[in-house]
Amino acid sequence: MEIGLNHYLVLSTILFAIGLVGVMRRKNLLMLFFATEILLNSVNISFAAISHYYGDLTGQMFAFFVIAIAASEVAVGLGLLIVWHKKHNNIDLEQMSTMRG
Amino acid sequence: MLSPVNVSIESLNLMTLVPMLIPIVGALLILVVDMFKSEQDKSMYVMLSLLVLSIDFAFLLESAGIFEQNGTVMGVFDVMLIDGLAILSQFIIVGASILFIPLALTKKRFHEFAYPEFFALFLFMIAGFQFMVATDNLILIFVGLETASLALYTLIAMHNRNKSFEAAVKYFTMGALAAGFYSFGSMVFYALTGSVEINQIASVLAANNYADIGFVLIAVVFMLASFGFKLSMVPFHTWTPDVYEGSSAALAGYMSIVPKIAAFVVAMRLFEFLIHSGVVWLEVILYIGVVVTMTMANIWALVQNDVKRMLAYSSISHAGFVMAAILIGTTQSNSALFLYWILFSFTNLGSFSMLWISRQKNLPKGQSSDHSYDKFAGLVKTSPIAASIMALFMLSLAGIPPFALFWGKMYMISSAVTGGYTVLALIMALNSAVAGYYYLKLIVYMFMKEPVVGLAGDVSAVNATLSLKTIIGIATIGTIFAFLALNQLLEFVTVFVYNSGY
Amino acid sequence: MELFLYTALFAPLVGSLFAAMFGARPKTKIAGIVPSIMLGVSLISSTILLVLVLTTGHTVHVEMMTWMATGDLYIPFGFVVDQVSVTMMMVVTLVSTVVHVYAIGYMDHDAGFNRFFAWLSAFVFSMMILVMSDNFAGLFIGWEGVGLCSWGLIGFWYKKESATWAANEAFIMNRIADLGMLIGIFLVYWNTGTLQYDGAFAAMPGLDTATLTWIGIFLFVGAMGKSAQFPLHTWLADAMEGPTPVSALIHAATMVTAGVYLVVRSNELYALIPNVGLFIASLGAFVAIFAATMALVNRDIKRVIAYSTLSQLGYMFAAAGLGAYWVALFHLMAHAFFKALLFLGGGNVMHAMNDELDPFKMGGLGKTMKGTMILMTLASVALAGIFPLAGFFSKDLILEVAFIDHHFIIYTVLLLTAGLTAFYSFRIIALIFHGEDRHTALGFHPHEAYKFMLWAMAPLAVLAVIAGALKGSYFEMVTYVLPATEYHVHSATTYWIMTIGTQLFVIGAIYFAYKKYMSKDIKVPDGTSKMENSFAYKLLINQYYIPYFYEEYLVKPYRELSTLCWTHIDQKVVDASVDGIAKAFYATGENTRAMQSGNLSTMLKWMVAGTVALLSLAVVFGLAAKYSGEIKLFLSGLGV
Amino acid sequence: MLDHILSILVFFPALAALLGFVVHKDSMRSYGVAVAAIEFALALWLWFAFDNNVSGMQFMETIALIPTFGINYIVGVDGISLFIIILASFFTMIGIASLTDTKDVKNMIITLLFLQMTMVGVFVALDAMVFYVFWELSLVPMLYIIGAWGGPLRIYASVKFFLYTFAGSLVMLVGMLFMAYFYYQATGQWSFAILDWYRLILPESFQLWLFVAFFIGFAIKVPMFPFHTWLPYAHGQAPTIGSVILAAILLKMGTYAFIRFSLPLFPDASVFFMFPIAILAIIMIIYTAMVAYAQKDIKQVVAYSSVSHMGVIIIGTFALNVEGISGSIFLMIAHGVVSGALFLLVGVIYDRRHTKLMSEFGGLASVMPRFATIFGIMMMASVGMPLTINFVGEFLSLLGFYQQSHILTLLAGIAIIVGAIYMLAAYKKMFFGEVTKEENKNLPDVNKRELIALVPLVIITIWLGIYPKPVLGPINTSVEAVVQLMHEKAITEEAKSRIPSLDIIINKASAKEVQ
Amino acid sequence: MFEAIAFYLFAFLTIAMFYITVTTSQALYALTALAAGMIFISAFFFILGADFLGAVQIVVYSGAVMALYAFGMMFFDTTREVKEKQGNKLIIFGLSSVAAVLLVVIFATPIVSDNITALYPMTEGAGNTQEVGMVLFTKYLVPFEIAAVMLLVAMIAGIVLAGKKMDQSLTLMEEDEIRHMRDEQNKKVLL
Repeated sequence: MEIGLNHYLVLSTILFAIGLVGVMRRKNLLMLFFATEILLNSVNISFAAISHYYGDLTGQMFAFFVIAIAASEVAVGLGLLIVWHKKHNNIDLEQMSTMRG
Repeated sequence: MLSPVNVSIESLNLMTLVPMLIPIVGALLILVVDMFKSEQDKSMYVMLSLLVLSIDFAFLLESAGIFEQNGTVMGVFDVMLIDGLAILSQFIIVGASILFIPLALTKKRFHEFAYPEFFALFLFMIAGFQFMVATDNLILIFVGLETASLALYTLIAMHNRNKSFEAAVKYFTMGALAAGFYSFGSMVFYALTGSVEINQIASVLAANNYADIGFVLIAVVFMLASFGFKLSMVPFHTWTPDVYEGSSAALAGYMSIVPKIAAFVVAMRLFEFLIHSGVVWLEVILYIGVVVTMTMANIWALVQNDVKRMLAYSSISHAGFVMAAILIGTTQSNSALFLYWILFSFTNLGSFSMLWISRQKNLPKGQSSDHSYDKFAGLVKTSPIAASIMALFMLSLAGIPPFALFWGKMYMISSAVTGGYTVLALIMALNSAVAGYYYLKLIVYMFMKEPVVGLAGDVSAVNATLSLKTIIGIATIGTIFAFLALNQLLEFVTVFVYNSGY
Repeated sequence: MELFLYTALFAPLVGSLFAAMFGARPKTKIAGIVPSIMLGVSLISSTILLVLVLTTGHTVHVEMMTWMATGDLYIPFGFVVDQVSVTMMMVVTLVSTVVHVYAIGYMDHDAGFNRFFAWLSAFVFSMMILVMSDNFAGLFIGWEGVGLCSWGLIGFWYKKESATWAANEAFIMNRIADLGMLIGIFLVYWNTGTLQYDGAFAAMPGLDTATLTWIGIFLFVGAMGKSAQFPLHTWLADAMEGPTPVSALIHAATMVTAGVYLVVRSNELYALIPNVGLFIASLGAFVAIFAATMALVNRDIKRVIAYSTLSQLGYMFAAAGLGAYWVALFHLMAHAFFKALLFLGGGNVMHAMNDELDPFKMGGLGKTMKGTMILMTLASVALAGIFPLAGFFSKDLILEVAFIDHHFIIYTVLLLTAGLTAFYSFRIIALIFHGEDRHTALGFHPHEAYKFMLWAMAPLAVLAVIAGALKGSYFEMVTYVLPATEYHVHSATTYWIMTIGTQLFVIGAIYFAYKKYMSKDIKVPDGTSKMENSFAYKLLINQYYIPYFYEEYLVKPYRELSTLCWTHIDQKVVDASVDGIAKAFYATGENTRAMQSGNLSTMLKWMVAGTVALLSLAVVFGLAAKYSGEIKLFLSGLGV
Repeated sequence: MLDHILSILVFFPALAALLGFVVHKDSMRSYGVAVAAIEFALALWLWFAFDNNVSGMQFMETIALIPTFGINYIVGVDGISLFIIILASFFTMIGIASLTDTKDVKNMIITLLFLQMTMVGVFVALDAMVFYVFWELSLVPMLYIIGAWGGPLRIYASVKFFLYTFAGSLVMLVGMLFMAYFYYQATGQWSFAILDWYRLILPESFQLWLFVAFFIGFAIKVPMFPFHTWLPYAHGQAPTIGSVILAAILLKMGTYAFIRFSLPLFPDASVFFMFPIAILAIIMIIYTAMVAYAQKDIKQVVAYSSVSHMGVIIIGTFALNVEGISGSIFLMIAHGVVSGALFLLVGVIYDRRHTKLMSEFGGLASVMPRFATIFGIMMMASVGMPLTINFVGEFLSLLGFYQQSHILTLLAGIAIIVGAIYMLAAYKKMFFGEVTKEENKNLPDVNKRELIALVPLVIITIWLGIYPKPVLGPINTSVEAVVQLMHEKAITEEAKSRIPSLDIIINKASAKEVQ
Repeated sequence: MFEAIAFYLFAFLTIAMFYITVTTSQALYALTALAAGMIFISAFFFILGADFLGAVQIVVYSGAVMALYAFGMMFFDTTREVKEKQGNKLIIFGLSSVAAVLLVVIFATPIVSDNITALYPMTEGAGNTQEVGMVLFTKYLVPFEIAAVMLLVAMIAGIVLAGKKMDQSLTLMEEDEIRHMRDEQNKKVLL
């Protein structure tokens, strides 16, 4: 039972799908952000795997930058949430539909 | 063991980095200035930013000159790619930024401009966009995109009122999802070709004769989704109206131009080789996407009650219109894209600035939103010049000749005709007619209705200062007299696009 | 000679414009006198031209200026005075001079006096153009011009609904015919390359019969309208709403004969297409009796005279259709005199009776209006064709023509009509002037017209009496241009039997009329008598239900269809479809804007949904591409 | 100066309009009249300097605009456009002169002057893109005029007017771009110059498509059935001056464009579509005449009558021979004069009573005799009475088309009947009968200012009806050139035979002279 | 064999963890599960020989990001059960499972890897960290620096957004209010 690239890709895809579920399902913004982390992480697995199987470092580079990006996003996202929370005392996205149409 | 790397400084072409470094240095300078003496007046920062951007613009002219002589330049381990597209789009990015930044000098005080960080973030954002367009490396594109986006989210939120937070959060969340899509798409490309550089991807795919078309398509799908988000293609557009409404009018105008041109350039780099390689699927999908985006956005714009939201939908529609250039993929169409966008930036920035100078702090009774149509009712009675200028921008957006945008539309439709997309050309043309309705609606309000009783007098220039008026003046002149500069512009753009191989 | 030509032509225009200057002002005598004088001038000029033509046989042909010239088309304002047109000019100027003078008196009390003369002189001018033009286009100018003036004059009393209605009816019906005329002109132009009479007629023998037939038919359609031939005849009776001098001039003497003039003028054409000629003749004969029957029972003096005019026009067409153009023209001339006289007399009566037109309400007017009675009787005798008055020479000649050409049916019809003519003419004479005085009881106090009006009528009376005597010289003159067919019954016996028989028949009819309508039992009919309830009477009094038919089946449907076109088609189909497109767009917007619910979760779902949709398409396409070979095989297996 | 007279004609009003912003409100009308009079004088000078014997373009000017893409500012005038230009300047002049007290009169006059620029621009443009620029730009002032000074439904009407024509002309724009692309393919050069395009012979199938594209743009402008429904609203709601200019000049753009573009560019397609278009035109003539008859509003009657008459113009245009085309151009001018005058007349009565419903009137002939007379003259001109200006045009148009089809001409000729029906009915309702309404009893007759506007129109109506030669001559010269061009360019047998060659005509003419 | 067992084990664990993350209604559980999932993912990195990446993953995610989130959770007080209104679950799961199935179907087929040349091949004998460093500071020097800028941007953004100055909105205040506020502040400074 050799574990090939496809195994990792499929795993990555499943995780990505779970992330999508989270993105669509979560109404609590904090937990929604968790789901976006899952999305990025799932891709990282693939990058690492491809990098491994092709013997090429670019994939790891990409994963590395993805991690950096994910971290930055967390900072900004949390900043936004804090501002919102200060004004509204909740982080429920259902409360967030003053603009529509 | 790893062998040591020998690189000569000359081969790095560090000059290619200069246009991006200038804003970064400028931003750091602003931060440093603030560190030494805080609570300075915003005008100082505005002028500082303006200076930095002007220097940037000058360097762009320099690199344009180099491009004309030497053609495309790669730099810094071939990560940087300074070709015609990069230069043209940087011109638009920096140019529009120069036009935008004086809009901070409003008469009324708004929260974001009280921060020196606002200007620093703004300059960082410009640098991010510049990196995004000046490379064909998916990693750098991603990093540049995120740098710019994160800054932009913050700029929106810094307006500091409920709607702007809401806008920022929405934009941010969807942006995060789009970032997920982008990385997934890149991953598939990487899996397919072992490379994250677009030209490398293209050559590997061509060498493989597109054997894994299924994989290619999946990569394209995720890329489409991600750039569809940036370019607000239907159905990835849903953030646009809300974000535009939530942010300040000036920033909304800016957002309708600069992030999109950056995304267009990347989309051009990424999708056109696929279309040219005969990926029919992409052609079909883009065709549908262009038509649906144009049409649906127009239709939604029809039913808006707020001018800014209307303009938001209208810029979605314009983006869809311009997306056709990527579908057509000829030199003419790509030139048309830049031409269109240059002309569009004048007009659209002008019209958003008109909203900006009429921005009140508190809504009077009977006015449902910041820029509801009612607010502009009978404007010609109270302020004929403001009404005329606004009408001018609307006519230009609608594509009435001889105002700026008409020429862009004309050239774009012509490129569709020339490229063999006659039906598309017709759809594009007729969409302009549908769009005519909502632009007219504002004109109707301004010129043909009586002022709404109860709204407080003339609000057309409550927020006006000399610098805002200057920007509007520039936009007006640009809109009216575009046709005089058109020949040179067209030649310039065509040469740059053609010499970049598009 | 050109000077006389232009004088004859433009003098009425000068008079018209002069009167028009006073158009909006209160009545001025001068506005009536100057046009009358100008017409006198025109009459004199015409006479001089007549003399010239008569003596030298020369014709005057001038081209005033270019009218329309484009491409191959060249239409000048050209005028010709030849034997035919000079006859018409004489008739027109003479009758109109008389009518003008008469009208000064007749319109004395009318507020629109000045306007009346402006219109009336304008009419004469148009008529002069019509008869003098040397090309079809010029003819058409006059043709439309007289139509316009007729419209203005019928509707002269514009406050009366019936008058304006009649004016419009006349105009529109004439327009229908004018279309035919126009098409005829087009045909002439495209086939002969010119609209000049000489050129066109010269080219016609070279054309094929079918084309010529079409030309003949379309030109005749034009003539039918102006001359009120069936089925375009209804306007003429309604046109009697206009002032009586108008009826005398336009609807008896001149305009209505324009159709006959056209046929006569185009004799070279109609000579080539005898079948059309026969049709014209038959229609003429039919109209003659058709109109005469309607005249039998009508209770409106002017209408009776109008039907009589119609009937006589039928005679003229019968003659013209049979190729006896000079006869037709001769009858036209003679008829103009006595019919105008009759109308003017009728006008006197009307005046006397305060515009009452029902002869049953008159009776015994002869006592107070002797002059009028004499003139009208004279005219009626002439109309009836009693020797030696004008009608005898002209009308009996037509009967002879029909007989000689062996068109016995036409002959019989025309003969019968002659009897009817005599009957209805004297029916009204008897009812008006003779018998019991029925008017006093109704509160009328009739008086004779102004003297000068009677004197003005005198020349007509004289001509009505003596016109027949001019037959010889007239024949000589017009046969310069018209086919000089002399009509002589081969055997003298037959001729005498015919002539005397006809005379007796006519006299019998007159006698019968007198007998029936001079009796003391005549009462104002109240719709109870047996005769009035008979089918025949109803048919006739309702003009064979033709106006009813037009109203019910043409006018009303047109009006309804118009309204339908507007309210249903234009608004509900054409416009609604345009608006519908706009509304569809708008409604799509309204219905789908819910997509933008403002809810972040929904937005995210849209993004994912979009991606999934693209994915599915990609997979479908990918699979299709991968298995394209198999799919093709499968499809070919299915026979696609 | 004569070298640039066309540019002066185009941009002088615009410049004057810009300066007009400075002029004080109360003096604005005088300023407007003065400017329009100067413009009119310039137009007359143009006529004076115009060489009647030249069939081609005169006073041409060329300025490079976007040479890279073949767009240049090229203007010129020939017999076809000359008189419409004069008419445009004339109507602007009398329009401003007859302007009654209006609110925001300053804005109105400035708008009118801008409108004049676009109108003149359309007719002098010899570059398709310049033509398009003015064509579209003319919508804007008109939109404003209708929308700001119109009746209760003005916004609906103005927006409909704008969008409808805008949509149509966008299709036309695609056609133009296609045409330029063909030129590019044929010569390797981009060009939008009409005269360049004339030299292009297109395959028939392309002609058909391009013809349709242009047709949609023009047909909506004309407006042809079934694209006409914007017109009654526009007219019905527009202020008098708006209707006058709209009817007199703006509608002519469509028919003018047919002659300038469709015929010479696509001779075979013109022949191919001749009958379908003629049938549309006939429907337009009869159907709209019927609709006009059903109207209750006098202005709507005149509006629909415009549509009906435009049908005759179309018929004449698609006669494709010299007589028909000359006739249709003449009829454009004639219809401009007559319908312009009729709208002015309606405006006169509207100013007095503020209603246009015919049922509100009746018996006006006795109250306002002068008004009734002028109305009567114009009505008769409208129904095509000979010796009025309209007749010449209608006669020639129908005469021309008769060569192509007899039956259709007969049907088209119904125009003269149905035209009489609605016009006379309307006239009867308005002017005849007793004065029934108390308000109508003391209406003042036309005053001096109105007479200043109306009398010249009456004079022109009759003068050109009697002596059309000064106008018809130059038209004829240019039309002959167009027809000859079409004949030479035609590629199908049918087209060659349908479009007469001018050589034959010349031969005939010389033969005539020999005789 | 070891690799296979490890793969399946960690695959199961990550899927389970992430599944808990997106489904649980306890924010604390979700956070914990996410953190655990992250660590399991780093296990894949180690399996795949990307040691440096694995380390970064643990440090950045489980260290920095999780700390941030934990802080956020405390701030937002979401440690108790989170009530979320759920709309149409069918759409969510439908869309995700369709996406997943489609992708899995495609990814189950092997990729044609002809013509693929490793641009930055792994060097025998060099540690992963060394390799990464080599590439990162040559080829990806620019992105690396930009990432630094990005982090700076994120930092500024975080500071600005969470800062105290955001509490009072100049955008919403009238001019005189702002002036008043400024005066108050100046007074405080003077005092």
